[in-house]
Amino acid sequence: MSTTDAGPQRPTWLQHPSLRIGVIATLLFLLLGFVSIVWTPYPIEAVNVSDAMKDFSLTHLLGTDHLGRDMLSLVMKGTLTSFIVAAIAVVIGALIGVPFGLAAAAWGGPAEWTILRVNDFLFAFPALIIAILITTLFGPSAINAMIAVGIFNIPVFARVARGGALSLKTLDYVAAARLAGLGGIEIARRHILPNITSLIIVQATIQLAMGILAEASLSYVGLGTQPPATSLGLMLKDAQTYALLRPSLAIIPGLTIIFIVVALNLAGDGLRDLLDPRLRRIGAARGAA
Amino acid sequence: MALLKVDDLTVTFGGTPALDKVSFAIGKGQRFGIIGESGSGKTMSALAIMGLLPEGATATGTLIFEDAALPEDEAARAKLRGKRIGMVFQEPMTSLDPLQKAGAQVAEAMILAGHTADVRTDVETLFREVGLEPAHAARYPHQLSGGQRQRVMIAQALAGKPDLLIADEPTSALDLITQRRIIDLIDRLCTERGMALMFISHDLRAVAALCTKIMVVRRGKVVEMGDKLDVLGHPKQDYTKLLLAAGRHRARTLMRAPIGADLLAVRNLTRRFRQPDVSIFEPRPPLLALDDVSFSIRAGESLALVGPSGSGKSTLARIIVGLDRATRGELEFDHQIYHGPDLPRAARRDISLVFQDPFGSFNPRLTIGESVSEPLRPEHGAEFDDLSKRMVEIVKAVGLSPDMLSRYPHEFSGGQRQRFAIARALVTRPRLVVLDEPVSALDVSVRGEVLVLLNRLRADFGLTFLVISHDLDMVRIVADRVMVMDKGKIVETGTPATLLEKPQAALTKELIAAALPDIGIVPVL
Amino acid sequence: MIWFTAQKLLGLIATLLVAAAIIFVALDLLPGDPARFILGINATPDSVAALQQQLGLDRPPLERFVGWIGGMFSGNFGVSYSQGVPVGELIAGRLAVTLPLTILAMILSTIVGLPLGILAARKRGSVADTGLMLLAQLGVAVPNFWFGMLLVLLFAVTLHWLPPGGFVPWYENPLGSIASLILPSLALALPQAAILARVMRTALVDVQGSDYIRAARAKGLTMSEAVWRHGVRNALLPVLTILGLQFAYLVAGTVIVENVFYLPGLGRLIFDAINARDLILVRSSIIILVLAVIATMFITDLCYAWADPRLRDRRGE
Amino acid sequence: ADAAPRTDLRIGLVLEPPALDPTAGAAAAIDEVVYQNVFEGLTRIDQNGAVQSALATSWDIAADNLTYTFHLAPNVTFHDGTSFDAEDVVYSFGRITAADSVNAQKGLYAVITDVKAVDAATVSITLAHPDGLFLFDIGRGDAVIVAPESEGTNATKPIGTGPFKFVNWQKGASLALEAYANYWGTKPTLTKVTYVFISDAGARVNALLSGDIDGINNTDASTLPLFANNPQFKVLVGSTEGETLLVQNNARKPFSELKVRQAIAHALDRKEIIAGASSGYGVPIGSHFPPHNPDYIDLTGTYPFDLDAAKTLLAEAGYPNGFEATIKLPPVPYATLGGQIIASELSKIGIKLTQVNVDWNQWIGDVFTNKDYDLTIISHVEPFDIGIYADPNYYFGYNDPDFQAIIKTLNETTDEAARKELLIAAQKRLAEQAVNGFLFELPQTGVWNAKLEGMWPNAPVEGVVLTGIHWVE
Ligand SMILES: Nc1ncnc2c1ncn2[C@@H]1O[C@H](COP(=O)(O)OP(=O)(O)OP(=O)(O)O)[C@@H](O)[C@H]1O
Ligand SMILES: Nc1ncnc2c1ncn2[C@@H]1O[C@H](COP(=O)(O)OP(=O)(O)OP(=O)(O)O)[C@@H](O)[C@H]1O
Ligand SMILES: [Mg+2]
Ligand SMILES: [Mg+2]
Repeated sequence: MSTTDAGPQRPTWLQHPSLRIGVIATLLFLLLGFVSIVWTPYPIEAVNVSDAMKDFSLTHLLGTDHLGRDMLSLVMKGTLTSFIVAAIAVVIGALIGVPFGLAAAAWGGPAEWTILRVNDFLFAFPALIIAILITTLFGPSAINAMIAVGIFNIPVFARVARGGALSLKTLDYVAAARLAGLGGIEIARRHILPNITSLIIVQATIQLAMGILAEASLSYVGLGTQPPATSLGLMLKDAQTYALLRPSLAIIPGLTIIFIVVALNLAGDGLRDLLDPRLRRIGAARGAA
Repeated sequence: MALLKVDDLTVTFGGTPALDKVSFAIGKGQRFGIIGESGSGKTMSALAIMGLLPEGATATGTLIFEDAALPEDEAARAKLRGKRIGMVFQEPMTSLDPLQKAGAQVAEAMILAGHTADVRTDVETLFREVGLEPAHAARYPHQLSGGQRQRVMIAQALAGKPDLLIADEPTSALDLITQRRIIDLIDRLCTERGMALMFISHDLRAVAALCTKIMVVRRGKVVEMGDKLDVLGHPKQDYTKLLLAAGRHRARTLMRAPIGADLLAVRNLTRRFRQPDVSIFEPRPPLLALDDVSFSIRAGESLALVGPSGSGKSTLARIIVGLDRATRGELEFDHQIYHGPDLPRAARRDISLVFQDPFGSFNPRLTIGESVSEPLRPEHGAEFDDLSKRMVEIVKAVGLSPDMLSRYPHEFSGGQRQRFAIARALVTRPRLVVLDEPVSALDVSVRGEVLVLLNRLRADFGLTFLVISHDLDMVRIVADRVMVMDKGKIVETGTPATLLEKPQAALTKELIAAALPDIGIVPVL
Repeated sequence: MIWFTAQKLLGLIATLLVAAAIIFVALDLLPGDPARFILGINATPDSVAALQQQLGLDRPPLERFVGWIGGMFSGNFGVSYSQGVPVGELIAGRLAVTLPLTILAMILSTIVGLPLGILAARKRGSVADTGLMLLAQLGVAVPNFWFGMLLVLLFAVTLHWLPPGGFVPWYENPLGSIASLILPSLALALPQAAILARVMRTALVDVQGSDYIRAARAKGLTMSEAVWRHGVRNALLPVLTILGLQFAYLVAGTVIVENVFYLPGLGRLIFDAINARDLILVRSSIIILVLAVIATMFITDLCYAWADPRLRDRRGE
Repeated sequence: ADAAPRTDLRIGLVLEPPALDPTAGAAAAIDEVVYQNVFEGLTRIDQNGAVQSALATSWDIAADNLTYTFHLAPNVTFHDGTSFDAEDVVYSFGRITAADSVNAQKGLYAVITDVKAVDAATVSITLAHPDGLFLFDIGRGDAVIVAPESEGTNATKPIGTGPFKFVNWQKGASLALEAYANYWGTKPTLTKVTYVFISDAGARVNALLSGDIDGINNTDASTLPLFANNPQFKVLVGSTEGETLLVQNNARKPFSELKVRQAIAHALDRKEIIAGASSGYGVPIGSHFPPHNPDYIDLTGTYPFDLDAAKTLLAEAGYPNGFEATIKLPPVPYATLGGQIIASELSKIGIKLTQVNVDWNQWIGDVFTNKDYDLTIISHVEPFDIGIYADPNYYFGYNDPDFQAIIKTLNETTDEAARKELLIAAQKRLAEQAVNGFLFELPQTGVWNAKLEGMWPNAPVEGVVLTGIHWVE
C-alpha cells in the first residue's frame, strides 16, 4: 500500500518496492517448495526416533522434529503442500466464481438475484464447517482442505467478477460489440474478461495468501493435510505439545507461514497499485475478503 | 491597480510542465477569460491560485493578491479561500459531498466566511439568487440535475462574498439551455456585486460573451493575451486564428445524394424507465424517455435531432440501432418491422451507430484494427482479403493511414479516435448511420474537420444520417431536416432554414435564444 | 428505503431456506451411526437397534426435514442424540459465549483498526504510515491460533494476568466471564484490525483525492478540516461493507480459537457434535451460524443504505 | 502460607462426557467423572485391579458357582435422599439385561439369569454358567446401582450413592461435584471437585502451567518431559489395561499367512515405537496381556527384532520383495505417530504401507464393524479382554479352535491356579500365532500439582477415583 496517485507515468513493476519484494520473496518460497519435489536434504518419511528433536547443526540445518525428521526437509515439503492446497483452492474458486459473477452481471434480474443469494449462503458458511463436513464424508486429507477453501473462494471471485463486469457493461465499446452482432459469451471473452483479469489476478494473490492461512487452520485442527505428508499447518499442530520444550518446532513453520503470506499480500498490493486506480478501490475492499 | 497579479507561474508534474511561465493580472471587478484546448493548463492555473494543486504538482512563480503574496501555509491560505477568492469547479457532478444536503454545504461555506447571523434565511436568499428553489436545499446532490448542482456550486462560491470568482468551465458539462442560463447568472452576479471574474473555457463564444480581457493558452504557454476586441477582432497568432475559424464553422455547400423513399419509419415509439423515488415521501412515476414518437427518414437524407439534455435523444438512437427495446410502438426498416433488439440479423449491418464519447467506445486492450473490423466478424461469406481490402478503403476514407490499425486506442487523439469510430460505423457499408453527438466530446479545433468529413462520406457512400446534437451550428451544416425534441416528444420539424429563422415551439425559441451570439459581435448583456 | 429493506429481508429468508435444505441433505449423506458411536465397540447389535429406535433415527428423511423446519419456527430444535438435551438449550448456552466473543473481537478490531488506518492515510508516505502498514501486513499474516498460543504463554503462563482459557459463566461472575474472553477476542481481532486499518487507509486516500474535498477546501477549509468534515464519513462507506463481511471471518475463526482457549462456544459444539454424528445438533447449530452471518450482512446493508442517500434511492441489487 | 490445606480440586479432562449415565454409554469420559465418585456398584475395583466390597459389604458363592448372595451395606442413601435397598439392585440389573437395554456392555451381563431380593438388605443373583470374572464385571461402571426415581435423569443430573454428588455442568466447559454429606462410607477429604474439559493438547499444557487446573490423570506422554523436572509438578506414570496393538486382518491375505505375521513381528522395533509414539513411556508386550497382572509372562522375546529373519520369512511366505497394504489410523497420538514409525520400519522389509487417517466413526464403521482393513493401530483398554480372540467374528478375523478351546475352559474355571495355567497358555498361543503386532501396554501418564497425594497411578478400570485424593502442605 505505498504509491500515491497514479501520476502521468506509472512505475513499472521493477520500480515498485512492495511489488518487487513481494514477487521475489514469493518466487523464492515457490522455488523452495518445488525443489522439494526432486530433492530434500532427507526423505521426510524416514523416521529416526533415536535423533529426535536435535538442535540446529550442519547435518540438520534447522534441527529435527519429534520423530527425528529433518526440519528443513519438512519446511520445504510443507511449503509445497501449503502452496498447492491454496493454489488449487484459488483455481476452484476462480473457475466457478468468475463465470457466475459474469453471468450475474450479464443477465441481471432473477438470475442475478439467485446467484447473489447462493453467494451470500456460501459466504456465510465458514470454510472450517465445510471442511468438517467433507472430512466426515471422505475422511480428513489435503484434498478436503482444497475443496473447502475452494468453495469458500467462490463467492469472493464471483463478487469481484460481477463488480468488474458491471462497471464495464455500460461502456460504449461493449454496446459497439453488441451492434457488431457478437454474442454474450463472445463479448465476455473478448471485451469483459481481458479487462477484469487484472482485478482477478490481484484477488487471486490475496486468496492464495488466505488459502495458506486456511490450510494451516484446517491442518491444525486435524482436518487438513495428513501424515506422512506434511504442511506448514500440520507442522504447527505436531509442534503444539513440544512448543515449550523446543520452541523452534513451532516457530519455524509459524514464521514461514507469516513470511509467505506477507510476500503474497505485498505482491497483491503492488499489482493493485500498478493497475487502474478504479480497480484498486474494488480490490482494496476485497482485500478483506 | 490589480487585484490579482500572477508572475512566471510554472506548474510541473514530475518534470513535465503543465504550465510554463504564465503571467497575467486581474483588476478589481475585471472579467478575465482564459481559453485553450483541453489539457492546455487552464485548470492548473486556477488551482495554483487557490492553492489546491493536486499532489505531485510543484508550482513556482509569484502570486500577489492585493499587494500581498499569497501565503504558502495551508491554514493561512484557507482563510483567503472562500472569503476573498471563490471557485466554481469543472465537474459539478463530483464536486459536492454526496452525503450532505445541498443547503448544509452552502451553509458551511457561509459560516466559514463568518456570516453566522441567520444562515438559514441567507442560504434561502442565495438559492433564489442563483435560481434554485429553497426546497432544493433539503436535497442530496444525487437528487439534483447537473445544472442544479452547478448552481449549488456557484451559491457555495458566492456564500463567502469573494472579491474574485474563478469559474473553471462551469458550463461544459451542461446542455445548451442550462449553459446559457448559468452564463447569464454569472454575468448578472458579477455586475451586481462588482466581483472580479476569472472565467475558464474552451468555448470561445462563452468567453466572448462574458469577458473583457482574454488570454489564450496552449500546452501551458500563453499564446496571446489582450482586450477581447483585439484578440477576437484581429488575432495575431495562428493558433488563435485557428480557434476562431473553428468557432464559427461556415456552412459549406455540398453536393448531396438524391433523396429517395422512406428508409426508416418510427411509429408511436414509447420508452419507459422505472425511476428511483427521491425518498419514501416523494415517489416518482415511471419516466417517459420517449413519449409516442413518430417520424420517418428517407434514403439519402440527413435528419438532425436536437433537444436539451435528457430529452430522450440517445434513447431513441439506441432503440433504432437495436441496443434498447421500445416499451410501445414499432419501427420499420425497409419493410422489416422491429422493436429494438429484435432487429433482423441481416438488417443489422445496414444500421450503425457512432457513439458520443470516442474515448469509451474502444476497448483499450484491442488494437484499433481489431475493434474497427469487429462488425465484419459475423460475415462468414466474405473473403478474408476482401474484408481487409474493405478495411483499408474505409480507413483511407476517414483520412487516416491503414498502418495505424495495429496501434492501441490510447495512442490516438480524440479527433483521430472519432474518425476510427466513424470508420467502424461505416465498415459494414450500412445504409443508415446514427450519430449521437459525434463531435461534442471533441475540441473545438477539430470539430470542423470531422463535420466536413461526415458530409463528404455521406456524399461518397450515399448514406442516410440521423444526427443527434444540441449544437445548432452543427445542425445548420449537416442537416437537410431538423427535428426538435423535448421531454421525449417531438415538438417541431422543418428545414434548418425555416426552423432556425422562424421557430414555432417554445423550446425551439429557447434553444435559439440560448445559442450565444457569434464572435466579433459585442454581446449586449 | 422500505422497498429496499423488504427486498433485502426477502433475500435473507430465501438464503436461509436454501441453506437449510443444503445442510440437511449434506448431513444426511454422512456415514456413521450416532447410536453405534454412543454405545462403543463392545455394544451388542440389539442394544444399538434399541437406541436408534429411541432416537427416531429410523424415520424417513423427508419427515425429519419437515419436522425440523417446522420445529425451528416454533423455536423447538429437537433433542440432541448424544446428550439427550433439547438442542435449543445447548445452542443458547454456547451462543452466550460465541456471541460476546465475536462482538468483543469486532469492537476491538474496529477501535484499533480504524484510527490507525486514518492516521496512516493522513500521514501518507511518512515513516509512521510505512510502519503501520508493515504491522498491518504482519497482522493479516499471523495464524490466529498461533497468535493465541503466544498470548497465552505471555499473559497466562508467564504473567498470570489472565486465565489461559476456559469460561466463567455469566451468572457466576460477569467480570470473570469478560476476563476469560479477552485473550480469545484479541487473537480473533488482530487480523481483522489489520484488514480494517488497510481498507480504511485505502478508502481515505481515495477520498482525499476526490473533487468534493478539493471543493470543500475552496470554501475555506484546510486539508485536515476538509478530511474530518467530509472525507472520513465518505471513507467509512467501504469500511462498512468490510465490517459486514468480517463477521463471517470472525465466526469461522471462533471454531479454532475456541479450541485453543477451550471455550464452550458454538464452534466447538459443532465440532464435537459432528464427531459424535449428532446430526440433529449439527444441523441446527450450523443454521444458527449461517443465520448470524447473513443477519449481520443484512444489518450492514441497512446501515449502508442509512449512511448513503444514493443507495437509499437505488433499488438494491 | 495458609494453615489449612485446600480441599478443592480442578481436574482436566481431554474429552467431555456426552452424558453422565455410565449404564447407557461407552464413553470413558463418563466413568472418569462418575465411577466410584457419584455412582457405586455392588463391588468395586481397587487401584491394583482387585475386586473389593462396595455397596455389597460381603457375599457368599454357592458351591456350583452359579448363585451369588450379596449382603448390602446398611443406611445407604441416594443423593436425592431416597434410601438404597435390594429393590434398587434388582431394578438396576433388570434394566441392564432387559431386551431394550442400551447398556454398552450388555454382553458381559448376559450370563445373569435371575436377580431377586431375598430381603431389603440381601440380593441373590443366579448365573447361567460359572463366570470367573463375574465379581469383577459387576464392579464396572456399567453395573452401578441407580434408583428408579432418578434413572431417567441420570444422563444430565446423575443421582447415585457415591461420596460425591453432582452440582452443575456447564456444557462444553466444566462440571462440578461436591462431597455428599450423608455418605455411608469413609468420607473423602476433598469438598469440591471441578472437571475442566480441554481437548486441545497445547491448551492442556498451558492450563497446567498456569495453574488453571491442578492435575490431569492422563495426558499426552509427549508433554511429560516438560513437567518431569519441574518441582511444582509430579508426573505419575502407571499402567492401564490397554494393550496397544498393530491389528492385522487375519482373515485377509497376506495376513492370513502365519509366516507373514511372524515376519512383521520380527520387523517391529518396540523400543523405537514406544520412544516415538509414546515418548518412551509404556511397557513392551509380547502378547495380549497386561504386564502388571500376576498371571503375566514376558513373551516379547518370541519374535525378537530381526530384519533378516523377517525378510527370510517373507520370502518363504512367497513375498520376497514384500507387498503393499494400507493401515487405517484412528485420531489418537499413539496411532498417528505409531503409524508413521511402523510404516517406515516395515518399509525396511519391503512392505509398503499407505497411511489412512480416519475419525472414530469411520474407524468403528470400516474397521470394527465392516472389517474392511488390512492393518490398524488401536489400544484395547478393556480389562481381561483376552477372550476377544476366541470370537471368530471379531474384527481380528482370527479363527483358531485351539485358542477358542482354552478360553472356553477358562471361562468355566474358577480355581485360581487352574485359571493361571490357562491364561499363560492363552498368552503363549497368541504370541506364537503373532495374531497381532503386540506393541506395548498403554501407560497412564498423569501430571499433578506436587502438593497432591492419593491419586491412582494405574487405571485397572476407566475412571478417576477421587476418594483418596488430598492436598498436603
Ligand atoms: N494529477 C495530475 N498528474 C499529472 N498530470 C496532470 C495531473 N492533472 C493534470 N495534469 C496535466 O496537466 C496539464 C494541464 O491540465 P489541466 O487540467 O489544467 O488542463 P485544462 O486546460 O484544464 O484541460 P480541460 O479543458 O480538459 O480541463 C494536462 O496536460 C494534464 O495532463
Ligand atoms: N437506463 C436508464 N435507466 C433509467 N433512466 C434512463 C436510462 N437511460 C436514460 N434514462 C433517462 O431517460 C431520459 C433520456 O435520456 P437520454 O440519454 O436519451 O437523453 P439525451 O437526450 O441523450 O441527453 P444528452 O443530450 O445529455 O445525451 C433521461 O432523463 C435519462 O435520465
Ligand atoms: Mg480543466
Ligand atoms: Mg445523449
